[in-house]
Amino acid sequence: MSQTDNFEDLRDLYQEVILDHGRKPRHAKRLETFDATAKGDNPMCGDRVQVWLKLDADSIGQVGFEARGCAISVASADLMAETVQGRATTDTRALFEAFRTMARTGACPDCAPALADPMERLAPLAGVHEYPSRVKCATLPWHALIAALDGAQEASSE
Amino acid sequence: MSQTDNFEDLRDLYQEVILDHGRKPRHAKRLETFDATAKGDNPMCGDRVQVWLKLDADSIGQVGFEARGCAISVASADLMAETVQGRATTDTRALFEAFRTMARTGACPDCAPALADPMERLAPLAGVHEYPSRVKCATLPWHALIAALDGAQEASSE
Amino acid sequence: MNVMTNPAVFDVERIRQDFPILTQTIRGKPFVFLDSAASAQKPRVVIDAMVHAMETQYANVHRGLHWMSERTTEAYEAARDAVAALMNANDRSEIVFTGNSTGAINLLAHSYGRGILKPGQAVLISGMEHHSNIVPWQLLRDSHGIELRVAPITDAGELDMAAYEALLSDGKVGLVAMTHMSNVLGTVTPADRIVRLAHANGAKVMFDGSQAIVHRKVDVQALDCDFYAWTGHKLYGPTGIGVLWGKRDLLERMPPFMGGGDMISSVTYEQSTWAAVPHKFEAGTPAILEGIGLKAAIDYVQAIGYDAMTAHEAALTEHALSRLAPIEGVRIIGQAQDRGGVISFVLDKAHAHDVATLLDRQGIAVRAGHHCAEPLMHRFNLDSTARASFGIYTTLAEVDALADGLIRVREFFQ
Amino acid sequence: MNVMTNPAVFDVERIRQDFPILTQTIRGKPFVFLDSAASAQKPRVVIDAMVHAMETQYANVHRGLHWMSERTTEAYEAARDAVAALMNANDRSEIVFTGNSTGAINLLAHSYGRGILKPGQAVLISGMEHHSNIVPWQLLRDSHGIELRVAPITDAGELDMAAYEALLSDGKVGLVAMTHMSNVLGTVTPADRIVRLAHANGAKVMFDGSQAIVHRKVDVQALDCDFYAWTGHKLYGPTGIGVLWGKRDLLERMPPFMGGGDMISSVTYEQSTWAAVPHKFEAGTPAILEGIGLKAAIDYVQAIGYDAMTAHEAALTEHALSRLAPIEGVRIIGQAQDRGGVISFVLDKAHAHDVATLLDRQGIAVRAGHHCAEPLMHRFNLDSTARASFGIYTTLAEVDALADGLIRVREFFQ
Ligand SMILES: Cc1ncc(COP(=O)(O)O)c(C=O)c1O
Ligand SMILES: Cc1ncc(COP(=O)(O)O)c(C=O)c1O
Repeated sequence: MSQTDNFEDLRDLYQEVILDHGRKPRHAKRLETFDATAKGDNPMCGDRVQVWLKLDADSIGQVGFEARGCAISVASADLMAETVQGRATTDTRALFEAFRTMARTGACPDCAPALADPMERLAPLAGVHEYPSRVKCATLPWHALIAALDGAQEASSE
Repeated sequence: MSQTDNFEDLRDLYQEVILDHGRKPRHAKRLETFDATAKGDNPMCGDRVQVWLKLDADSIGQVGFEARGCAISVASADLMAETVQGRATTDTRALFEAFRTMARTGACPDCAPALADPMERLAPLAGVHEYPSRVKCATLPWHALIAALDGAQEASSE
Repeated sequence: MNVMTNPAVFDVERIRQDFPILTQTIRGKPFVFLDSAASAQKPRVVIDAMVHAMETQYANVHRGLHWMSERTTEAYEAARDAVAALMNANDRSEIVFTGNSTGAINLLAHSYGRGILKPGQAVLISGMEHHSNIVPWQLLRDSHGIELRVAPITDAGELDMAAYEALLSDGKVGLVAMTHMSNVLGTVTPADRIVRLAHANGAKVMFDGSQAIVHRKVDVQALDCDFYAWTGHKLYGPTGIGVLWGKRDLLERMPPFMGGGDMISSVTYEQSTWAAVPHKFEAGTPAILEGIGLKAAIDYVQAIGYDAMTAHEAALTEHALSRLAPIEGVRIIGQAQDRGGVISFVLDKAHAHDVATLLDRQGIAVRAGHHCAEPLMHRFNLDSTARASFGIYTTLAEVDALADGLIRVREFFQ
Repeated sequence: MNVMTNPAVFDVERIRQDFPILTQTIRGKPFVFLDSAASAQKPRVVIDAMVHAMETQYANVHRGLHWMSERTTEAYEAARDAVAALMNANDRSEIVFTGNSTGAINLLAHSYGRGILKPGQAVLISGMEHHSNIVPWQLLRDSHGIELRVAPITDAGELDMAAYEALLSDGKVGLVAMTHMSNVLGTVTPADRIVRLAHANGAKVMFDGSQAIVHRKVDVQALDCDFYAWTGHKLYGPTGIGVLWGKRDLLERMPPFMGGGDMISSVTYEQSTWAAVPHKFEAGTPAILEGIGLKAAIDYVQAIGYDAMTAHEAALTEHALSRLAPIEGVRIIGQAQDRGGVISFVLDKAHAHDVATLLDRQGIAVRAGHHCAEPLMHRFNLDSTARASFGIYTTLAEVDALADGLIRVREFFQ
């Protein structure tokens, strides 16, 4: 990108990956058939997301979502979908905890080595920790995902 | 008084006159027959006073009072009774205004010369102006007096 | 609105020196604070007044007979005089101190709403209220059987006066509770006509002046309204203190809101009687230090003068509108004829939160969200806007920084 | 109570240096401040924390997306953590900020009283309450059909436990609202037994801890009470901020008190939904600067430690009782076994107001009046008392100055 230098300051949170997934999310679609779904709502900022899941025996088969909100929440939802698809459902909660730690603190030094790979994919969102009020934009889709896995209709707000 | 030096600091408000009238008020009695009476009440500090008047044609004949309260309010009631007895009723309101000015500011430079004499009698209370929350102790009996002259039952609080 | 600030009377660089915080840097950039409508910064004199009290003259007020208490009472009650003079109240006893605007409006909703209004009567608000002037009336509606009416606004963000008049015409409206200036659109409402129509239809009027009093001289006697609410922290004063002004006879007829120390005349278990206004409405130890700080803020504002402040903000607003409107993809929400220094906008390619974060990254503080005015957002089919708002310390260069920053954000999201 | 303060851990002269105001002179005499129970003086760290915020880090909180707002939110919310730790609350969301104790008790009377208690149930207070813990319940009684019961106190100024238990026994009492320490008598009430008996009879318990928390370590989980109210300005913090702690499940069941910004989840004209606790109860811009100041006060108090503070005050109180009691004509009101550093007294030859004024003339600040506890005054057939109260900065020499001053007053009135 020719503009990289010009926008260096803006990129510490909004890396190219995030802009790209925010603009053109790959998984932003309602699934016609699904095994679980849940909504997440952040009334304070108006962000809203719904997540649909198809589940295989022990793993997440497919993820789709609809999000209304900022680039961070849309990109986070899309990266989440990309990352958890095909993963063991039992893993997902640990991954969420690791992601939340990273979103809040910028890193997850104590994370299980097994999570290193998916965390690497989610790493572009680490910059959000410098903007505390934006952390929940990034975690909102995850709350909806976990709620869906739990069989709840709606994510309870943090 | 041999103690004068010892208590010099305490005397700038509590002059001997005030201690004396506070301890042994001359007019502290309910009048059996009277033409007017009114109460004054200072709920904030619990002071309470009732004033009885006998009126002559144009002047105040006799004043009696019952007071429950501090030395300042009792002494002020007694000095008031002493001062207004025999004075023209029309004068009394102006005297009250002058007294109130003195109680608030320590002096009444613009007072009518005709009031010089009674104001001299009331002068021992001038020190109260340095203690703003005590000013109403000194003025309470006057409020009751004016209320009685106005035919009211009770002085409205300041 | 073509008044350029006269630098002889209004030297913004000198004013900026009165606000220590403005020299801060944010994320390595100079601090451009365009969020005064949420809460204003504090001048040195306010800080000093509070420090002076805490260091040299502090005790609880009112019932103390000792020197410190008397001096503190004087300093605190001087705030009431300053507020009365600021608003041109008829009588200092018409000034009731609360915790903020929200506290003032809730006091009114409780004491006037439950004490004077009757079930079946209506309260009329507008379509551009802050939640603080919506929710108290909803609570009243739900507990007391009051109807809640909403006067619509036009696409330009102005009160629809024909609809307003029509809503008053059945005579059921007991109280009009309306903003004097929108915290989202910047719209200043036509207070005179609002009052005239309300009174002609038997309704009292309260203005939510939280924003207006920061930008315009408020004269409650000239306005002839019945109540006026505002909040200290937006007028360069401390947090923790707000004001409800009310006409004395109305305040006297209203029952108290909260019970406790300082608001009573006498207490027995069977029955208590209330202190005279305003104390009847001021339960417990008041916000003493905050009153002292607020007085310093009012003195500061009065020394500058509303004429100069209003002219300065008009110049800023005009400049901002002229710089922001041409930026590709920017849409300004609210086009009222009469407006103050608050500008909401959206960008086509970026969510308001992203805009705010990316401006913040450049040192520019704007607010983004629903600005505690969700129904107003819905009126414009929005969830959120970004909002820039100006204070006496805002410069034209800061407005330019906003415009330039916004252009960068737009390019970044291209 | 025979604990002499250990100067190694508690050096009152060093503590005094933290309070700039204590070097003042009053009417030409050194300032002897014995009115801390009305409001305490502020240490340097509290002043500095508020100044630091206003000078370098201030904006409105919660909904701001910019750096200043985020930093201010962190600083303000850190106050909630500090309060939660101070009281050993189970959860920071159990800490509701109000304007003062009075605001906290009114919140409870409104939200618990009107929202949870049912007409026909009773609220039980004691015979030694501050007006702030009487009047809100009277207002509730008169509007909501709640019975108000008063547990009598003994001549020594202690709660009559047998009578208290009897008043609970019909099971109608839904809430006990009782002082944890009397602001007049100094009596510390037997909180454990109060709670045990109340719970055994189906009543919840709120303590008015306005005085207690200044003098004793309060652990709400150990006490097992349901609500606890107190006020920042008595704990060396700023005015304008108070605290209601409540058990989370109870707070969650209670409807809101005031409506407005910050306390909602979503707003439409038809219906609004509420934010989670504690925000549901915090309408409008909070007392941001005051929260920051209160945190500094709590940190200060925690650094000194309650053990040292309690021991210091016990030593002062013991010394004061031993010096005042023998003075001819002095009568001390309140002889509780368990008491804190507040002493009320009357003099035979002089009215309490004259006593206060004549002590003030000697530089000694005591309070005189009904101390917002008229029914308690009547219980002892009094209209007013003089009251000396102690803080962490009070010295034994100041207690001696009080005794000597009082001897002079008594001689003067001989
Ligand atoms: C026992 C008690 N309760 C309540 C209060 C009221 O506190 P505030 O005036 O800060 O609301 C006080 C102090 O005035 C008090 O001593
Ligand atoms: C128009 C308007 N009304 C009410 C309020 C509420 O003020 P506060 O939060 O100080 O109570 C605000 C500011 O937040 C406002 O802008």
